[in-house]
Amino acid sequence: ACGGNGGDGGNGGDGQDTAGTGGEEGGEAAAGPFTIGVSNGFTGSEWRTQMIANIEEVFAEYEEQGLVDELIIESDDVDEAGQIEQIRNLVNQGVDAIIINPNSPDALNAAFEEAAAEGVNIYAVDQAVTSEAVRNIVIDQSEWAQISAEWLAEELGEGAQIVGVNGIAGHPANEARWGGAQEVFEEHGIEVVAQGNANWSQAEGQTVMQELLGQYGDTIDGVWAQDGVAEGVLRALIDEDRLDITTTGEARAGYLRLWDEAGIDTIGVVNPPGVGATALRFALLELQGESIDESQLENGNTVFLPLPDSVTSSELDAWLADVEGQPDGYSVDVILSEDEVRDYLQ
Amino acid sequence: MSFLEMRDVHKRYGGVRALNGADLFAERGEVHALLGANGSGKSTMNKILTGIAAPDQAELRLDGEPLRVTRPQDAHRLGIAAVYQELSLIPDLTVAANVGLAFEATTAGFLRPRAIRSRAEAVLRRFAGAFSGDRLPVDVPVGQLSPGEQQVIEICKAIAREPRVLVLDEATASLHAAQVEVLFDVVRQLRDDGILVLFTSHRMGEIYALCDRATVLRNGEVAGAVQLAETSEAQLVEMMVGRQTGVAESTGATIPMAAERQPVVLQVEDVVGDRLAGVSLEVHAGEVLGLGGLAGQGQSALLAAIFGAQRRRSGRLLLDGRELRIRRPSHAVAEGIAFVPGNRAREGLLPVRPILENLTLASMRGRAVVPGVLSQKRERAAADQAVEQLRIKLGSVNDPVSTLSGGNQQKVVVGKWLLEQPRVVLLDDPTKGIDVAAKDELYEVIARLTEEGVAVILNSSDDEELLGLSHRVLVFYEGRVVDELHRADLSRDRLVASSLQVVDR
Amino acid sequence: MSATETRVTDSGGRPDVRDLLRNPVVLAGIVAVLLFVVGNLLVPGFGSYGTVMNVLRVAAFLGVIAAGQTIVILAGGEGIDLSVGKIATFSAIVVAQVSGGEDGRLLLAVATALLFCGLVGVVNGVGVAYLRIPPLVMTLGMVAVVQGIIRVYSGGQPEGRAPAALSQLVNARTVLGIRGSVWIWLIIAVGVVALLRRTTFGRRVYALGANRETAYLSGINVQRNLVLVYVASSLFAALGGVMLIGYSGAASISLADQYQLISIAAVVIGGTTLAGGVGGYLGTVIGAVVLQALTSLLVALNIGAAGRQIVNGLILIVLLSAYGRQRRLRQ
Amino acid sequence: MSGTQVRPPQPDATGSSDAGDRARDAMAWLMAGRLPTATAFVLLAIAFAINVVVNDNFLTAFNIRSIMANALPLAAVAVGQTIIVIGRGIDLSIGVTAALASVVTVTLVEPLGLLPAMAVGLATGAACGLVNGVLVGIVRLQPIVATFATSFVWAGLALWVLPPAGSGEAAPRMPQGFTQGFRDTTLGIPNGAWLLLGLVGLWLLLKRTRFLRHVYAVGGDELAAYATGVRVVGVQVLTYVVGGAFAGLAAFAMLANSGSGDALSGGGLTLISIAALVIGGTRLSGGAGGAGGTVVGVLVLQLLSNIVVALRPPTEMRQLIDGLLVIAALALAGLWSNRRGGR
Ligand SMILES: Nc1ncnc2c1ncn2[C@@H]1O[C@H](COP(=O)(O)OP(=O)(O)OP(=O)(O)O)[C@@H](O)[C@H]1O
Ligand SMILES: Nc1ncnc2c1ncn2[C@@H]1O[C@H](COP(=O)(O)OP(=O)(O)OP(=O)(O)O)[C@@H](O)[C@H]1O
Ligand SMILES: [Mg+2]
Ligand SMILES: [Mg+2]
Repeated sequence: ACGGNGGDGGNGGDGQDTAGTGGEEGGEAAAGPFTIGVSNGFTGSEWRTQMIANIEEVFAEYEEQGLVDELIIESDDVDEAGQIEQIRNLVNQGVDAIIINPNSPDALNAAFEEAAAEGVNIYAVDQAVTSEAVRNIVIDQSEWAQISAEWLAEELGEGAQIVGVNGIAGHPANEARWGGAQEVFEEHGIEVVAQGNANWSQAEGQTVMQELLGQYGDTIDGVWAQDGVAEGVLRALIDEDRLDITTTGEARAGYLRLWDEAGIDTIGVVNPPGVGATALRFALLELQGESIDESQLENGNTVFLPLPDSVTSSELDAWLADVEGQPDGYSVDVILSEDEVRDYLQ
Repeated sequence: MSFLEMRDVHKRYGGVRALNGADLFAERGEVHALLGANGSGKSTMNKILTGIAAPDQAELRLDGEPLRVTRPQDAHRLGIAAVYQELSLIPDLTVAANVGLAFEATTAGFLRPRAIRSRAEAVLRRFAGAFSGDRLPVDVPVGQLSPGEQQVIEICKAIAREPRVLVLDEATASLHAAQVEVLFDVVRQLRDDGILVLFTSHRMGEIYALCDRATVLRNGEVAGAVQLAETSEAQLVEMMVGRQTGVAESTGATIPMAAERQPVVLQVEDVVGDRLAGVSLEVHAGEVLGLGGLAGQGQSALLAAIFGAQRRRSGRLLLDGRELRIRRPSHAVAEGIAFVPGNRAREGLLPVRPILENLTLASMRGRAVVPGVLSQKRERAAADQAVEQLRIKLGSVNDPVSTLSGGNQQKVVVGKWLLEQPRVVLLDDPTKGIDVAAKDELYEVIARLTEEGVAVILNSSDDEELLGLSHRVLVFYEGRVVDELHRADLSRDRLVASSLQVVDR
Repeated sequence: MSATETRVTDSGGRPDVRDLLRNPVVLAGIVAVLLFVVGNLLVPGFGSYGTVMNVLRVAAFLGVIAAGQTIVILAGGEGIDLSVGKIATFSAIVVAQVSGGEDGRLLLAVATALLFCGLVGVVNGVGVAYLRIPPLVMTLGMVAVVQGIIRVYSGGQPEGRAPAALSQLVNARTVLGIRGSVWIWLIIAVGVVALLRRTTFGRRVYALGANRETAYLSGINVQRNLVLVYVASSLFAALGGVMLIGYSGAASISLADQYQLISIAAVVIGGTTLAGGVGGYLGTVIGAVVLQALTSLLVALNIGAAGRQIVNGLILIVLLSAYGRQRRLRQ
Repeated sequence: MSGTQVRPPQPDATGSSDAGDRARDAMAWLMAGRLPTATAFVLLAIAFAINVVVNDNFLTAFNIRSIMANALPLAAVAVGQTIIVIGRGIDLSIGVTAALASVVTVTLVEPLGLLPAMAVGLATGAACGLVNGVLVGIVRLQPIVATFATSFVWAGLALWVLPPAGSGEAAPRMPQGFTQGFRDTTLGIPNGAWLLLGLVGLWLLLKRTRFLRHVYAVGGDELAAYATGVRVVGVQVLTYVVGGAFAGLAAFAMLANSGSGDALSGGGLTLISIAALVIGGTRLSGGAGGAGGTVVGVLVLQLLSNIVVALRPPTEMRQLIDGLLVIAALALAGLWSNRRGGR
């Protein structure tokens, strides 16, 4: 299975300035109750679990209003052949809209068009796709990465040396993030001496960091780590007694607690799993006849959601109180309210 | 200049010297025996001729031309076909497909099933008498035939290639007398057609019946090349083993008599199962009970059924009058029953494992220091004991058993049960492929077992052996016992007549 | 060493150098050393004591998980266990959730993990031995089942973490910088080698792998022993999972999934043949070190993603060609 | 003792024996690989019937088309895998081979045109197979690990050929007609179904070749086949080449489904293809089985997942149920077959 432990997200696609997509997926109002489908092609991450739980929660809200009747969730470890199958299954079950966390930016396009032709609205979350038949409701992964990269660069100052610990090599979100971060480092004169892929797994993050420490421990001043691996990276630093090396963090409960214990200074940029639930709000509003304001779209089909405030050392205590009682894998979360979503509509 | 010349053949396997400058000269239109004790290098010689084994050094000529075989296809192209000691059939393919394998009739790469089938049928027809049932099993997957029938198919496969040289390496080891006779008729015909047949067997009778000349190997070297008409059996054996023996007369002579007065150990009551149509018998302590009859009449099936290796649909087994519940071999082993199966490669050996582990497998439980924990010293001592008892020729007990010659492998299969101190021993063709001297050793072992009061049931495709060893012989036909012959009136003619008596009914 | 592993020539009992070089375990050992030496040339410092210790420390998890894999593969019949990674993950999650991070509940948690993983092994074994499902697909099916159990049990968000005592045990620095996980591995390795060579169970495992029919006809209860084999595999995977949670502190729902196929590679690189009946755990130990060293080297080499995959595959092929080869057809 | 004077036994020609023989032949015919396939068909019928009952949308045109379209990539990979498995091999890289072939094809469509690009894609699959075949047949590596190793190489090459988008340029796409044609129908039957039939036809053709006969022989007993004169090494190499070519066909089906390529796709097909062929009655130890059964096995898996979709179990139970169903299908498929190895 591809996909990763959490921070898999998407880039803004291919920069083609395709004008209005209008047509089939928006527009005409229909009477509820609606059936909603969810397609998720990777189950091996807590982030995905949280994303689905959020969708279920918001769905229940709408169910009470009598606006929706059924939520069909297709969630399994599949490649995109399998995800195409998920989409077809959902269409066949008669859904009105699909919320999908796609395994590929391009390879599902034909299936999307097939579904759109059957009158289904499609919303891609976390990872943007290139199909014009789809609305992407995502964060800008490059921007997400640049926030922590900026922080690290400022902490270390020009001329510092760092290593990067990333997710799955070749995964679009991974590439977008690392690309964004590298731009920042270049700008600030920070030298990246090596990068390793830890496949969005904390245990692998720990090993990779250990290996990098073995090779570059004497020269580096900092580590830029993605979410899903940052806790492992920090553990390795603690284990090797190298807390003098500055690292970026992640906004997850387990990390925040370790952060507190270690008493370090770092940053946790939020990548909210609530994006799925936010997309559900978009879906229902559009099903009821409203439509997205074209001028808000980037690349013709993408809504970039604002990034929530990052977790910083100064407000760590407040954040810790927030995630009290949550399991370690819990990500700091935001779901846009219906009013916030309306800002993107015409 | 001979038709086939193999000069100065050398072959080593790791530390073992299989052939050490052996020579072989044979002519067109003769049946030439290649003889020797187990492990003397006969099969290696054959394999070098057919391209399966690469010699370290050798000078080969066929029909005056230097013979270059680096793989089996070369041999086939040059008209050399072989029946190997270990079968080379593909169990899931049909008989026709097996017989035609690697020289199928095709058009543009596509098979011509009818041509392939008729070619196979033509060869099989020559062996019509060797199959049970009245139809030739052309379309049956080979794996479903009895071991003897498979052996015949193997021979058909070689003959179908219309070779100039036909190698038969212990091709009769699992054949019954009647099947052997069919084979011999065919071989004689081939010989008369000018084909050279290289014949290897440990059954002296067959050699004298079929062959003209013999080359005898000993420890990888030639011990002599003789005219059989001018050589006595004793002389031959002496050449093979390098010492004087009384092998020819000794078969069974040492088996103690008067066993029937001793108590009954095992009773079989009306056992019905696959190929068994209701068999009852009793074996006494110290008795060797032979199972006779034509090939494939259920003798092997009975042994397997007693041992729990084959399902019984009904019937009872009693040991010392106590009913046994044997549903699988482990139950039988727990009751002190031992079974030497008829197909050693498939059922008797752990080929890649050391000789030691093969020998101690069935009895290790009893030797454990603490339940489940083995002592290396005890295991080693047990293995050494079996090696000595059966005079197994080996380098080290830690070598894989697959590196032994066929006969020595067979001794390992038997040896593993001698460490178990059984009450009942079931033997299915136990001397298959064993040389004359070693056979004698095995007979002694059987004699010792009977002296100790063990009950033995023996199925053998070798009538001589059956006659020599058994106190009584039960004659089988179509899964039933149709006659019982006692030692006193046991003779070859009686046995044959009894086996065929159904014809008179 | 089992008998085949230490084959010496019969010419006097002294091991011949050439025979030694044909011994897969020795060869794997040489390759392991070479990997560090060559690595050190490419990336100065790669062969340092610290790096080697780090590799060993992490190789321990693979090594322990691959112990069960070794037993399954030795027992033959296309034996293979694709569920070890998932079972290790399951075990880690059970330890985290049952213990809730409290030292006092560590033993209970580990016992619970072993019990439930053992049950998964029973199901694998019954499927293979009694229902005659080929091991590859049986254990593949179990991957989905165990993943499903994990999702139901943890709700997709495992709670709790490793008790501090466990983390200390696994990560402890002892003499010469040797970590706790290495000691645990050493103890388990001695146990597994003894199990395979000095017990009736070990002998039966080899017998099953060498020729199941013969084993059956020699009085071995094939089906029952096969079930035991798969239970053993699950238990070692579970132990590996326990060690991993100690190492990484928090459980996540894909913690040990990566070991699914790599554990097989470790076994084969250690000279055990997939046909069964030949090989042993010592080879697997070295195989685990070799593979972990390779992973570390690839991180240290710092090449692009595509290049890294290609290099990884090519080096694996070279490693396998060195001694993972089967017998030639011609004798 | 040289006087063996036994007459050859006369086969008695009684009526009962004749009937017995016919029964034996019939049994032999069934056991010769046909019974397991028959079992797969029974499973297919059961799965079909359950679907009709529980799934209201089962017999809609859209669903039938979907099933065929979904099944095709897996079916093509599984047929290739079957041929390899019959020869006692296995290819753990076959899914990734399909991925590599698909990205090669899709990137070449623009510069070369559709048909030449497809030819190169097919050749890519075959070339991957050739490397696997050489490693297994000539270098004599154990198939599982050799192909596990090459799967990394193919994956790396796929990433190199088509790096993930993100750099702003448009990903290469297949022509519209290619994806559309896949969803159309001909004579009222979905083109996916026609292609599936074509796949079976291709197999039936192959099965009549001498090559495939030899694949069965090598899979049944490599040493025996060698001793009999079969060119074992050549057969092994060719098996993997053919398997790779089928992965190439699977790549086309993947492209038809998705419209564009993805370097990380396809890997998931490998292990499922093995489950499909086992359900279809092919023995993993080689020498028996056939791809006809495999295609049925693929459809069985497809219909099973359709059942689960229709029943809509709680999300967290989904994988558990999927896994148990697959195991149940594997067990049922084995119940009537004569799987060997192991008592
Ligand atoms: N593949 C092998 N590896 C190692 N040693 C072997 C191998 N094949 C044969 N040998 C050894 O070579 C010697 C000759 O064996 P060969 O099979 O030629 O004997 P043989 O005369 O055919 O004996 P038998 O009558 O028992 O069949 C034996 O000592 C045997 O152990
Ligand atoms: N035609 C057959 N179909 C199925 N099984 C068979 C067939 N022939 C033999 N067998 C099995 O093979 C074994 C040997 O059978 P049986 O006892 O009849 O042969 P046999 O007397 O030893 O003959 P042979 O000399 O040919 O070995 C038995 O276990 C039997 O079930
Ligand atoms: Mg021989
Ligand atoms: Mg017999």
